[in-house]
This record gives sequence, structure tokens and C-alpha cells, in this order.
Amino acid sequence: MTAVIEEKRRDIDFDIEDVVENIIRVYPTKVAKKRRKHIVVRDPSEPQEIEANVRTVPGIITQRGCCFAGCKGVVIGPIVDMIHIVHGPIGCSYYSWMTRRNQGVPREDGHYYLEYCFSTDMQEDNIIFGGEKKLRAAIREAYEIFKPKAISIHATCPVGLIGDDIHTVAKEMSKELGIDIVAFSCEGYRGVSQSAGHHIANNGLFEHIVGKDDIELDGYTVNCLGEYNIGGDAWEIERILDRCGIKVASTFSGNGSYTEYRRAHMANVNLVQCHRSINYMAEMMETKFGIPWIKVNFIGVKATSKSLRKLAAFFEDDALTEQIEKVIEEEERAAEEAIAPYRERLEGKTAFLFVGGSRAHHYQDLFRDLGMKTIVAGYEFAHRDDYEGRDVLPYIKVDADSRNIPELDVEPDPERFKPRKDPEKLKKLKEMGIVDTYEGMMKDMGSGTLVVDDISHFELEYLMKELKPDIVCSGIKDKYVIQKMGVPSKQLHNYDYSGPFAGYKGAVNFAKEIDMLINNPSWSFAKAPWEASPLIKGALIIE
Amino acid sequence: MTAVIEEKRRDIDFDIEDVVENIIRVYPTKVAKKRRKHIVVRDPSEPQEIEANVRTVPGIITQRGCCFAGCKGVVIGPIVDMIHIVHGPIGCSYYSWMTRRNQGVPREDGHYYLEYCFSTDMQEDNIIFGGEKKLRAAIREAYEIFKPKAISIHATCPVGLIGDDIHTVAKEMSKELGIDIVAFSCEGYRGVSQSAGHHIANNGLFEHIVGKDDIELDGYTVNCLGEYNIGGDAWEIERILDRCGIKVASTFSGNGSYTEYRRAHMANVNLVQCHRSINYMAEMMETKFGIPWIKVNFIGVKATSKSLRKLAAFFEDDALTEQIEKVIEEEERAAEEAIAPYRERLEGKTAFLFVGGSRAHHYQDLFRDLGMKTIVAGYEFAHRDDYEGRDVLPYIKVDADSRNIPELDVEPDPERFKPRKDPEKLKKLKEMGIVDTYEGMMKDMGSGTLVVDDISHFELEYLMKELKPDIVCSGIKDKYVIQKMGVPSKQLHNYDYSGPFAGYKGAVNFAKEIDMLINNPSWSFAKAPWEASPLIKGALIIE
Amino acid sequence: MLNMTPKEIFERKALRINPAKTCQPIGALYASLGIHNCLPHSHGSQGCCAYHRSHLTRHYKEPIMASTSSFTEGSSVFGGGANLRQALKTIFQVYDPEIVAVHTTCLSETIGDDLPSLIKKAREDGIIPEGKFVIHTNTPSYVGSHVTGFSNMTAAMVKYFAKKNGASKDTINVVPGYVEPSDMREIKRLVGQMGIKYILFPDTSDVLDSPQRARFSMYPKGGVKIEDLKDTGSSKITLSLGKFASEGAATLLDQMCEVPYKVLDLPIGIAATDRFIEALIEVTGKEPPESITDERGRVVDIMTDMLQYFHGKKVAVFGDPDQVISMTEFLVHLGMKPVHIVTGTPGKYFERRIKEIVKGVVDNPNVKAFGDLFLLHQWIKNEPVDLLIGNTYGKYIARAEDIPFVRFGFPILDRIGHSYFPTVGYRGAMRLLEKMLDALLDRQDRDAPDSKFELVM
Amino acid sequence: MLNMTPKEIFERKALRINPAKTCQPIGALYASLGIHNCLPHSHGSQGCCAYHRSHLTRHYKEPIMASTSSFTEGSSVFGGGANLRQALKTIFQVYDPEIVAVHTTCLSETIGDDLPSLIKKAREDGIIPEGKFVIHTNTPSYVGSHVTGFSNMTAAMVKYFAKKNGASKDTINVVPGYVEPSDMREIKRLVGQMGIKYILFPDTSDVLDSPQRARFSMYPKGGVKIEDLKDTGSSKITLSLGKFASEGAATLLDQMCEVPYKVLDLPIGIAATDRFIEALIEVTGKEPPESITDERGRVVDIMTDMLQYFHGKKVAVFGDPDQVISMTEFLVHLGMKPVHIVTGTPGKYFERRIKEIVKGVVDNPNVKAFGDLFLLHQWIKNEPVDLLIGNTYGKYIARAEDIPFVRFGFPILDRIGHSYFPTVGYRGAMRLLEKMLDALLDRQDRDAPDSKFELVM
Repeated sequence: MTAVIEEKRRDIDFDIEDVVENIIRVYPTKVAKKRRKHIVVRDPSEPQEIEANVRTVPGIITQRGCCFAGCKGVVIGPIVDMIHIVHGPIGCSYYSWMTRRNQGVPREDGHYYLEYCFSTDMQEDNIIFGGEKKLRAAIREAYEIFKPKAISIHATCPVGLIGDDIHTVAKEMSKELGIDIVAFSCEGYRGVSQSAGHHIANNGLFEHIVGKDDIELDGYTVNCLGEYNIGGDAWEIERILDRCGIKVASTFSGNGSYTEYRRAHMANVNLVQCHRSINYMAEMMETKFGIPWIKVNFIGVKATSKSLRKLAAFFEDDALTEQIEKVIEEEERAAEEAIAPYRERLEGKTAFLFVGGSRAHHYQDLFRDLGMKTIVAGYEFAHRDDYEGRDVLPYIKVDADSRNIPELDVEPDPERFKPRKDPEKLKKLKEMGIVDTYEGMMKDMGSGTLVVDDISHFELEYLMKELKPDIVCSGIKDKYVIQKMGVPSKQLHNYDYSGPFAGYKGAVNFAKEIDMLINNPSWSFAKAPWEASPLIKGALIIE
Repeated sequence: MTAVIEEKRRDIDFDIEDVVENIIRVYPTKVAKKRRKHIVVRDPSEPQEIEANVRTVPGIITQRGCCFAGCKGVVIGPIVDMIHIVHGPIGCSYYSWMTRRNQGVPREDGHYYLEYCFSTDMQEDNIIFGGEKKLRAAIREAYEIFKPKAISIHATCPVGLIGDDIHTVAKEMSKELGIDIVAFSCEGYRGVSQSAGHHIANNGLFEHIVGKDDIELDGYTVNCLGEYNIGGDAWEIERILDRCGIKVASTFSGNGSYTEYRRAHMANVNLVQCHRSINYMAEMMETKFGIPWIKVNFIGVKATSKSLRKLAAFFEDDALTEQIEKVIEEEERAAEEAIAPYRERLEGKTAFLFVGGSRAHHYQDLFRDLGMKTIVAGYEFAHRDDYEGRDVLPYIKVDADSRNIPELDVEPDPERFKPRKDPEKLKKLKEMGIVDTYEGMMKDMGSGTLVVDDISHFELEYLMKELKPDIVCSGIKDKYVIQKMGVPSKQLHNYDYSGPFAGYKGAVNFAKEIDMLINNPSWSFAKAPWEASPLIKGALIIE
Repeated sequence: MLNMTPKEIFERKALRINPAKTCQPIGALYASLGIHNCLPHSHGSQGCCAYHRSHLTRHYKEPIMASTSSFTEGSSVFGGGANLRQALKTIFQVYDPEIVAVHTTCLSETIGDDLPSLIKKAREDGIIPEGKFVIHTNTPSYVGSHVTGFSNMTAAMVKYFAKKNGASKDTINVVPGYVEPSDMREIKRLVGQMGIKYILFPDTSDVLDSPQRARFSMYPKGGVKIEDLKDTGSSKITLSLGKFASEGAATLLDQMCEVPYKVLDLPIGIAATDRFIEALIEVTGKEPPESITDERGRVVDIMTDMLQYFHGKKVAVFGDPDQVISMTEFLVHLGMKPVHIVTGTPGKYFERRIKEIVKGVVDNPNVKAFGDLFLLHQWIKNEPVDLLIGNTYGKYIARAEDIPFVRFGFPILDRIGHSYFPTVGYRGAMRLLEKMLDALLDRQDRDAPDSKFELVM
Repeated sequence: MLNMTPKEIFERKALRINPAKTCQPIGALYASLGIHNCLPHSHGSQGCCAYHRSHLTRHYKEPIMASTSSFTEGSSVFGGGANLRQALKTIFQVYDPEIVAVHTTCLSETIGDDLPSLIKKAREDGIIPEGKFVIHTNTPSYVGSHVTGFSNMTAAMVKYFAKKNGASKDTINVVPGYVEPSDMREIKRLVGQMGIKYILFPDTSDVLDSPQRARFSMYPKGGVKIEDLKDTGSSKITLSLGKFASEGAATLLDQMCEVPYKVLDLPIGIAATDRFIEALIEVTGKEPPESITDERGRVVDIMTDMLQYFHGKKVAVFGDPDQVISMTEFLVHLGMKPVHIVTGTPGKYFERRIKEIVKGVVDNPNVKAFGDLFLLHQWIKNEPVDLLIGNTYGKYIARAEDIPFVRFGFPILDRIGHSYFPTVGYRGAMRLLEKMLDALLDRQDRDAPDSKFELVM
């Protein structure tokens, strides 16, 4: 049984360009002109440019959030052993309280705050007379009650405006209490989406925490960057790397640990999962400590294997390579066997993917494992390099909204800089596509597929009606819109309270869930029989 | 807050005789004549007779059950380590499955069947062609699956009629399987109430199980007879006796054990709690084994102490007596302290008591502890001796309904008869009211109170309207009738899924629950305000 | 808990252990309570009546009034005629019902009391006052189950009262089956909202869900009126809900008064309710109001929103056959796998029907009519499930095997709600979805390690 | 679970830990959804709107449509006027609502955007099409709570639309408070059954409980109509349910149109519902039909039947003040002891009122407005309770301290049902009784040794 849809699927040859033009026509002229640049009909025969990381037109119903969400919500919040105090009215802290499903576990020292929500809960007089005093008091109270190892402070919208100097507060309180206190100026209006917050978070982490503790690490060690441990993804990745003989020194920032970040610079290499949110950290760590980074994708069976092989190529150790191949062989076989029955029911189905700054790319690999095709994909807060690849970086115009996000001035650390490879080798690895490079999502998308940046509600609804996908992967705000159209939706931010989907076992979970979503009988009841079809007389009588 | 009642309580001096006459007037003449004899207005100045243990008039809505209920339901069912197979259509077995709240625990050998329901589930062809074959097969299957130590068989209504010889089946199957199998001809139509079933159960237990295993018991030992461990009563009694230095060898039949019954004849004395259901056993054991019996009442603080003192008087051991007095002193103090706050709220309240064949007497003691008065009481299935005392026994006419219940012919056991006291001493103890005697309920009820045997629904409703009790204690069938009248009801068969109420701790539980029932605010809502009183203007506005 | 139950299954032919049914008379008694101003009467030993009243009281936490012929040994020898006469005399004088509905017991059936003659005689002798009624049905405990008894008493209502008064009216008959007062109320609401005139019988709403108003009423205001029972013979059609509990009355009406009928499944779950509404449309030509279509849509909304918690879960279901058939179908529509399905009531139709429903979803389902909970428990030991659905007795298995448990069916002795909130219709489906989700999600919450304890589900 | 929470209570003045409230705009957004054909609009940064939509979606599992002014750094310097103008242009062209309901955020409030002028200008400039409406309310996040925001947007409906058209009509206004669509539906049913004409606003029924019909509708059929909002000024009286969420609209109506008003507690529990019905009687002279009195009686029946499971149990309750006030009263009427009572919303009235309610029942109740769950948890550690009642966040405390837990209030993110089944009115009371009993009895079942595991409860 498949989803109930009102009309028949269009013929495969219909003109997708027409569809795009019809969408655009609905907008006011200026808006239409802007939006048109965010939509690309893939033509692999030529390089294509897409507009990204620019303001959403006011009034457009967007998937995007804000800078605070990117900083506290995405990057810093998942660090389990720090107290994250939100400085502002209660809402921002409240909404980012346990809602992203970054899973974590306490370490030996017991400090664990993921279940907690800390805020200065600013009141009107704090807005009028300034909130620094309250912030200081809040930090002292937090220290008094919990004796944490470190505290982060996150500014919300009004804080910048009223002129609270949270960085000075952080510095002074850090001195007073003798613990690290890091402030983030991640007011919601900064930048154009969560992306600004990622950058700010990267900067703060890098400047104040990473690389302060020079404890030697044994064996092959990596940091997992841009992995948020949604639904336990990081643990599945750890399991696989562990089997290969590679240790994860730290994860940025799913199940992240302040203590572990202080020695993250001792790892051999950085693995970058979500390129958008963490590439700053990868670059800065390479510059300062000499750690190269490898773009990986642990979403999908083949993708995971490919990522592992990049590691083998990087480490150049025959025993390790052999072990990696053994792991790949075993895990792939098991995963593919487990996926087979689902794949049988999913083959040929189509998906829309709108999520994140890397996932819309990553999950295409996984859908391919299931025999499914992604026919429309787009990011919520990506930049052009996430679509077009890092080669485009020098050509990206920095507009007014992005200019305000500080770029740190990073130099090689005089004591801690240790090149992991000689420069020639590194160059070669980069040319091979192993390190320090990312080609973006668009290259992996075939002719006639659609790429839509910062898709609006209207566009989503229109495209669904036109293209009749079997499933749409998006976030919580879209989920029930999509489902109300009789089409199943998979949330790929929070995994619908399930997971992991990373690695081999995650792929099996995902296959099972996509099959479930598409093939559950519930959808067939969307129309009441008296609406759907005339009654068949006599069929009712049991005698 | 007390129960909502429609009219004011009558003046204490109104004529109770009038009330009785008014009730009687409603019945058809013949019925009226019969029912009149079941109702006694207490006048302590003269001996009073009450009609009891006679047929309920058909059509009268009675509290009574049947012989099967008394045998399997009350006496045999609670034995935890036997399989009780009901021979008949499914209902009787089904309804007596875990419904009486006889609590139990498995002994070391693990055999424990209280949670199970066994039946031959007779079908039409078994009725037509006879059910013996199916019964045999059922016993074999039970043996095959469970390998029990012993099995009981209980006949339901049609069994006697169709002529199944369950006793022969029992005998033969016992031989075949090498375990005790005891059959009970407890068809529902035998006798006039549960009482017939008690007698039949007593007979079967006594004849086939009690006194087969001569293991010596150490110290002071008693059997608790007529104690069914509703809500854990037996365990509270055991706790108290244990503190005194007296061991319970077996309990008939709450948490009863086949293994323990086989050596019950080795105890020093039998304690009779429910006189009605178990006096047969007490008498037969005395005749056969020389064990005297003491009527006890562990319901109520003072009653418990009084019962313990009877034991002291019986055992005539100074150390034991001292210990008993110590226990009484400590336990009474603790209980009375705990009861005091409840008593404060209950003092002067009135109760109706309709339950069992002893409880309507026992609980008057407990209500007295709470400062409450029992103004109407009666039994469901008692005989005249339960009301008037055992002195009346020789004068009770045995009618056709009772004549069919076999009386066993018991002789002193040539080997096992051991008098516990010399005959003189025993006689003296009896004269002191310590052993082998029971004075019945009526003696404890004051002038103007009402005793009603086998009360009918109509009488109950009428008396409630006239006498406005604060609480009515009865069984499940009456509970919601009573409560629908806005008066709380306490079930004294199953304790409303609570308990224990026996002993000192049980008295505290009871006090707490009676207070709860009477004083819970819920009752005050029985009338909607728009029914009860005109609206008070303005009271609603909060400004 | 239930520690004596072995995993190995020994085939039994004679011994019933932990039944999933009880005997006919209680069903007849329950049905009788669905007639206005009726006193049910048990013709047999006192114990039957006491047990039935107790059991129904535990289920409803309401007064259950019924009288008994109080057989003694004499009656079992000479027959219960005298008892019945005495009973009727007493009843009409003391309790003044409009109607007495007599059911037999295994005792009076074995004796062979001839109820029609006895009642006729009583009428002739003036024992039954003018304007009062005595009806009866035969409910031998050794045939069928409580469901059969319900069915028989429902048919007796037809037998004693239904009359064909000429021209067929607009009215339809609805026989709701052995369901709760809440269900009967909900069925009436659905039919009423469609603007259809109906006679529903029996009808225990406003009888067994009566309010606390500090006032006891022997005959609460609910129940089908005798006038309406008479009119059933002139209705356009009978819709009988549940083959086991309701077919009898319908076929009898057809035979006696040529009222055609349809037997439908109990409207439990989405598809069975759809079929009920469709049948209403078909037989009356009336369309459901948008509010009903909306209610239906809300059910589907919950189904699609929460499907991940249902999909693929293994379920064991037991209970009365009409309930279990519809529930099993509902589970299949949720994407669940009903692997063990038991009813205590005999009937090959049950097994055939269930196997049809689960075909393609469960490969080798364990299905049994005339089964018991001991067998069900053993099945579960051999193939564990994620959810158990059944009456209160299921809680012992649920505890023994640590399975989430949803109370459904008759009896529910340890929770309230069943008599107030329907499980039939779309509202009922919503309730069932909520109950199942609560059970499954509570379990997930319980078993999750701290790191997997979900805020949003 | 919550292992960092110490038992010792350290008095905090600045640090909020685990709040029991959120900010104004989400309440305003929710209220806006209770207007027919309305697109709520968040005037501030994108994140606010995203967070509110996400949060409401998690609670309702329904589409929550709203737009945002998408402030960037520039807007925070130059003000958000241009953003709002652009937004309105886009909205009316692309999403075509009948009305846009704008609420502010802490950002636009701190900037000081003058909404009335901006809207006036937009109207003058033709950005707001003919026949379309834009209303607004100020919802600074640093004042009050989400309840305040709800109250403010509800008052804005009055402010923008209410008109006095001369003679007072029969109609009454009902302001239902910050309750579920199911509750609003139930309030309408109760008032409707009494034969009273009413305008209920806002009204999220048929908006946030919309059916799955394979058809998305940006503006579902529910919501109060603008015509009706206009008529509120001519109603006979306003009944405002819940002082915190509903008093504002009522007083404004009184000021603007001289419509008198009564502020009642939310009709949760027996006594508060009684007062609601009494008020309806008092202001209209109409009597409740017997069906309502019967429903009420069923509530009391459950209360008296099951009192042993409630009586004397200690309870901790948290949530929004109107809900908690009525719930606390209900608990007291069940014979329970509410010992710890917290709301996150500030307001001295709350503490005063709660103390009044529990007087004579709990000696030293812990009561706090502007409190948080960290404090509540510490109180519980110091004085354990038998039951915890509150929103989904309570489950962490319930797990940490192993307390039976009933979900009640906003938000409920991990269970369904709240939007379909009311907690207001007598039906709501029945649901609450069932929920509480389920929680308490499940716990008893869980903790009982085998020998004390009860068949009947």
C-alpha cells in the first residue's frame, strides 16, 4: 500500500522548468527574482550556481531558524559537561531545552547537564537597566549549586541591543570562580540563519577551549567534527571506527565533552561530517595545530565504506587497511542483507530532501542504498560551497549579513603545531579527494532533479503536488504539513525520535523506517469511503 | 464533611418496632410472616430467638450465594498448593477465580495455584452423556502438566443431577496417580446458602487430609480456624502471635497448605475466628485428636487483646502470660495512638453491618474501638448459634434443606487422640468462656438495635432511609446500591481491595479507611448546586 | 506470577485452565438490564445470581439488581416451577418492575423446566399483574458462553415483543452487541447525528453508568422501552453489530416480521466503523454530517502521525469474538502483527475470520476459538509480544511476561473508564489509539536508558 | 536522571533552572490560530517563529503555519518597519489569509517598533488589501509568560474588532482561556446544550485538531470569525475562564463596549465546572439539560466509588496558573493533598489563591508563582509525593524520583490525546479521574508483591 495521492504521478518527461516557472510566478516580482536564483534544475553538463546564505524575504514561511539556534542549539548545547546559560528572556533557553536529541552520557566526573535548562530569564527591568548584574549573579548561583568545570553564556536578541558586555562578564567571572567561562554573541538577528551561529560557536570553542591540555593520545585517533549524535549516530560511528582500530578522541559536538575538547588537538586527523556547521573548526585546527581534515559521510552503507577507505588511505598502514576492508566486508554484507527486504518494497520510490547544511546531501547516498531516488533536495542554511563544492569558496561574495560574523585570525601554534603529513603528501591526498576538500551536493544530483535553497512552505506544497514524492524528508515544522497531504514525512533533524541512522546499523534502521512510513496501511484510510467511491452493495452482509 | 443524606436523622427515641412493621407490610402475607422471624429488635432483658439458616424466599433479592461458593469459594479455594478442579460448566469456576482475595504465598516446594482457574468446562454432550470421562481426563491433564501434590474436585449444580460419581472418580484417580484427590459434592442447590458448602468442605478436609502426617511441632502451636487471610489478616495475626511466642501451625484456610493440614492435628489448640464456617472442623478435631478450641476475635484492638488473654489462660505459663501482656500493652498503645485522630472524627457515628457468619459480630468490636455504634447487624448465612450462642444448639430444628448435608461420624483416633488438658480443667476453662464455647452476636448488641438475618435489598434500602447510618458494611452486591444513596459502604468480604483489618495494625488500617470513607469530600458533591440550593449572586465573580 | 505455567505446550482435551469466557446467564442478565424498568431474574440456584451480580458489579461499579428462584435440593428434584411462581409474586409486589426477564441456568436446564408453560400459567393465574411482562430465554451454561447468553436474551426481546404493524417505517433497528453503555451511547450518537430514526436494543446506557445523585433508583432511566421493542417488527431493516452477540435477534426479526437485516462487525477500529457508517448510508440514503467525517479524519491523523510506534509490533489479543475480530482488523490496519488471538467462546467462524484478517501480515498466527488464557500465555512464552490486549485477567500474563497491557473487553475489574468512554466508533478508535500508545510509550520510557529518554514522542 | 539536582535548596535570585513557562509570543501565536483564516505573524528574528512553530507542532502534531519578519542585524539597527511591510506584501500575495495577527518579540520590543503606526501606514499604502485585516499585540518576552501572550492577543481581538451595535443581544461571550482545541469544543458543547447563543474566542477547535484527509489546508475551517469578533461588543456578558489568560479581553470589552463580565476559574474539576454552569444559569436564566446534570453525576460517581485511591495522597502540581488553580481545587475535593504547587508565570494572586484552596488540607504547602521545575524537584526530594501532575517536562522528575505521573497542561510533547479529549467540563473531569487512577493503580500493580496483586480495584 502506498501513500494516497490525489492525482497520478506525472510522466517522467514533463518539463521541470515549467514547474519552476509556475512556482516563481506566484511571488511578488522582486521576491520572484530573488527566489529564482535559489532554484536550480540540475544539468550536470555545465557548472551551475545557486544563491544561498542570503536573507529570507520577510513574510516567506521559511524552515530557517536563527543564529542563537545555530550556536547554542546546534553546536554548544550538546556539550554534556558544561553549564550553558542563556542570557535573555526565557523563551530561547526553553525552546532549545532537550529538543534537538543530541544524546549524551556523563563521563567519570559525573558532570552532566543535558537535561537542564539555564537562563537568566530577563525581566523588563533587566532590559531597561541592563542585565549584566543578573548575568553575574546567575553565574555565581550556577557555580554555587553545581561547581561546574566550565560555563558558556549565550546572548539572545535584546542583549546586544541593550549593550550588555557578556564577554567582559565572562572574563571577570572566569577569574573570580577559576573556571572557563566562554561567551557567545549569538543574538538571533545575526546572519541570515542558524549558520551564523555555527560560525560563532566554532570561534568560541576554538579560541577558549580547544587545545589547552596536551595529553598524548595512543594509536590512531580522530575527532569527529560536525557529528551531533542525533539518535546515537556518533555511537554507531564510534563502534565502526573502533572495530577498525581507530579511536574517537572527541566529537564536535554530539555527546561532546569540555575535557575532551581541551585535548582534541592531539588527534591524528579530523573527520568532517556536517561540512556547513564545522568546517571553520577543521580549518582553524589545521592552521593552528597541523591537523588535516577528511570529509566523511557515514550516512549510507556505501558512503560509510567509502569514508572508511579514505581513512585507510590517510593512515597508510597495511594492517589498518586490511582491518578496515575486513570490517567493510562484514558490515556491508550484514547491512545489505538486512536492508534487502525493505529495498524490495522501496525500489524506485522518490524522495524530497530538505534539511541542514549537509544532510540533504548525505541522505541521498542512503536513499540510493535503498534503491530510491532523490528528486528534489535543498538546504536550510547552507552556503554555496555546500552545494557547489569548496572550489567555489574564493568566488563567494560576502554580503552585509555575513560580514558581521567575525573571522578569527589563526596562526600556527608555536609549540603545538605538528604537521601530520609532509606537505607534498598532503597535497597529493587533497588531489585524491581524501583530505581538506568537499565537492558539495549538486555534483551528486542527476539531470532534471531540482535543487532548492531555503525552500518556502509554498514551494514545498507546490512541488509536492506536481512531483508526487513518496516521501519527504524535512523538519518538524513541515512534517505534519506534508503528512496532511497524505504523504509520509521523515524528520531528518531529530530522526522522529528514533535512530541511529549513521553507519551500517543506522542504515538498516533507516531502511526499516522508510519502509514503515511508506508502506504502513494507515495512509490508505485518508479518504472516507463515502468520499472516495460509491458503495458496493451487498459487500457488507455477512451471513 | 459527611455523607449527603436527604432527610434529617430521626430522633433517637423513635419506635424501631414501627419501622420493622412497616418493612414487613410490603411483603406478600406469607413472605411477611417468614421475614418477620428474621428480624429482632434487641431487648437484652429477655432471651431472643431469631430465624436463620432457612430458605430465602424466591424472588427476594438476597445477599446469599450457594453451597459451591461456600465450599470451593470460601473454604477450599484458598488452599494454595492444591489444584482445585471445578467439575461443571465454566461459570462457577470462573466466578470463584481470585475474587475472594484470600492472599497466599508459595511454600518451599513451589506449588502455588491461587492465580489459576481449573474447570472441566462441561459442554452439552457431557450433560447428556455424563461428565465422568471428561473429569478423569481433566485430572490426568492437570497431573501431566503440574504434577501437583493433591487435587480437589468440586461439583456444580448439574453434576449431581446427571449422576456423575465424583467420589469414585476421585478414589480411582487418586490410586492411578498416587496423590490425594478429594471430591466435594457441593452442588449449588444444596442447603440454603454458602453455609452448606462450608460444612461439606470441612468434612472433606477432615476426612481426607487433616491428621495424616505425625510430625512433632515445637513450642506453643495453634491452628487458626476460620481465618481466610483476606487482605493479609492471617499474617497480621501470625505477627502478633509470633511476638507472644506462639506459632501458627496452619490456617484454615487462608494461605492454607495441604502439607500443613496433614500435620494440623499436632497443634496444641485450635483458634476459631469465623465460627460459622469452621466450627465443624474444630469439633471434629477435638473429638478425634483431643484438641480443644478457643473462640477468638482478632478484629478490633480490645478484641484482639481479649483473645490473646484467652490463650494465656489456656496455656497457663507465666512467662507466656507475661509476654502476652507485654505485647498487648505495647501494641494497644501504638494502635490507640494511631487511631486517636480518626476516632476524633468518627465518634458517635453509626454503622450497619451485614456480612458473613461471624464478621457482623467481630466488626462491632472494632467499631466500638472507633467510638462508633452498630445500630443494625445481621448475617448472610449464619445459623441461630451464631446469633444466640452455642447454648441454643440442642434446640435448633434441622429442616429438610440442612438434613442433606452429611454429618461425619467422628471417633477418637486410637493412636492420635491426645487430650491437651485433663477433663476437669477443660470443663473449667469452658465455664470461664475460654474453650469450646461461643456466645453469639446478639448478646453484644444493645437495646433497640436491630438484628436482621439474610437481609433483603428492600429491607436494606428501607432501613437506610429510616435510620440514616453513616456507613454500611456489606458486600460487593450492595456496595454501589448503598453508595448511590449517598452513603459510604465498606465491603467486609473483600475489604475493598485493602487490608489487613485484623489485629492491632489492621485496626489502624480500618480506622483510617472508615474515616476516609465517611469524611472524603466527594460525598458533598452528590447534588448539583442548581438542584440543591438557589444561586448566591455575586459569589462567582473574582475581580 | 503464574509461575506454574510451563513453556512447553501439552495438548488438553478436557481441562480448561484460566478461561477466556464465562457462562451464558451473565450475558442474559446484562442484556436484560438494557430494557427499561426490567428486573432480570435468574432461574436456578442462588449462587448463579450472586456470582453474576457480583461480577457485573465489579465491572461496572454500579448496582446490579436481579432476583433468583433460589433453588434448593427440593427444586432440583421436583422442578423449579413453584420457585418461579413464588418469585414472580414476590418480585411484582416488592420490587414492582414493568418487566421481569428470566434466564435459565445449567440447573434448571438440566432439570428441564418448561419456562414458556410456567410463564403462561403464571399469567393465567394472575401472578403476573396486568400491564406487566415476563419474558424468558434459555441460557444453558454448558453451551456457548456469556456472549451466547447475551445473544439469546436479545433475541428473546424480539420473540416476546416484535410485531409487524403493516407499512414499514423509516426507523432502523440497531442491535449493538455485547458492548459497554458508553458504546451504546456512542452508537446512538452516530446514528442520531446522521438524522436516522432508530431503535437500539438492548440499551444499557443510563442504566449502568448512572450518576451519583444521593438517590438510588432500582430502575434507572435508561433501557429500551417495551413500546420500542414492539416496533422493531415494523422497522425498515436491522443492523446487527457483531455476529456472535447480535445475529440471533436479527434473524428472528426477519423470520417473525420479515425485517431484513445486515450483520456487521462491531464498529471498533477505522474500517469496521467505516462499514457501519456505509451501511447506514446504504440503507437510509442519508449522508454522514461533516462532523463525523472529521472525527474519522482525526482517527486517521493519529494513525499516520504515530504509526512508527505501532508498525510491526507483535500483539496478543483475547476476549469476546465480536470484539476480537474488529480489534484484530484494527491492529492490522495500524501495521501491527496480531500473532496470538484467542476467544473463549466456541465458533469456527472466529478462527476462519481471524485468519482471513491477518493473512499476508502474520505467517503462522496462533488463533483459537474455545481457547483459554493458559494456552495464550504459553503461546506468548514461545513467541513473545510487544503488547497484550484483553480483559483484566490479562494483567497476570502481562506481569508474568512483562508486557505492556491494554485493557479491552469484558470484564474490566480493576480500572474505570470503560463504561464512560466508548471504544466503538471513531471516538472509540481514538481512545484505543491513545490507550495503546500510552502503553507502548510508557514502556519505551521505562526501558530507555537516560540517554535515550525522549522529550518528544 | 537529573542527577545534578541536590536536595539542599539554595535560594536563587538570578538563575532560572528548568523553567515552568516560556515566553509571550508563542501564546499570542496560539491565540491567533484561533481566528478563522488567520496567519499569525512574528515580528522579530526568524528563530522566534521557528521555535514557536516547532514547539506548537510537537505539542499538536499538526501544521502550525506562521510567518516572520526575518529580522537581520540591519533591522535591529534601523527598526523592523521595512521588514513588516515586505512581510505583509508577501503574505497577502502568496498565502492569502483574511487576517494577519502580528505579535512582537523581545527584539522588536527592545527596538521599540511602533506597530499601530506601521500597520496604519501599510493600510494607507495599500499593502493590506481591501477586506483584509492586520491586527497586532505587544508581547515582550521579558514580561509575564506565554499565558500573558495568549491573553494579550485575545485582548487584541477585542481591541481591533469589538463594536457596540446598540441593543444588547442574547448572545454571551465566552473566553475559554489557554486551553486545548478539545477543551474549546467541550465548552461550546456545554454552552450549546444549554441552549445559549455564544461567541467563543479564540477558538482553535477545527484548527489544531484537523483530520487527515490527504489534503492540506493552510486555513482549516475552525477559528472565530471576524464577524463574530465584531459582535462581541454587543453581547450580554462576557464569561472569562481563567484570570490569567482571559481577564484582559473581558475588561477591555467592558471598557470599550460596556459588556459586563465575570471572571471564572477554568472549568476543570467538579466545583469549577459547577461554577461555570451556575454562572451560565445565572446570566441567562437557562437551566442545564438533564444530560449535563447526569454527566456531572457520573463524575461524582467515580469520585465516590474510587475515593480510596485518591484520599490522602500527596500531589505535586505545576503548570500554567489558571490550570493549576482549578486542578489544585479538584485535588482537594478528591481528598488529596497538593503539597507542592508551582507555576512559572509570575503573579501574587496565584500564590494567594492556592493557599486559600489548600487551607485546612495541607499545613505548610510549598507554593510558588514565577517558580521553576528545579525548585519543584528539590521540594519533592525533601517531601516526596505520590503523584506528579504537569506537562511533559515533568517526566524527568517523575523518572528521577520514581513518581506516578499524569500529563496535564501545556506542552504535552510525548503523548497524544490532549487535543482530542477535553480536561474541562464534567467530561474532562472524568478523563482526569481516569488518568489519575491509571497512574496510581498502575503503580500499585507494579509495586505489589504477587500475593497483593489485585484482580479487582
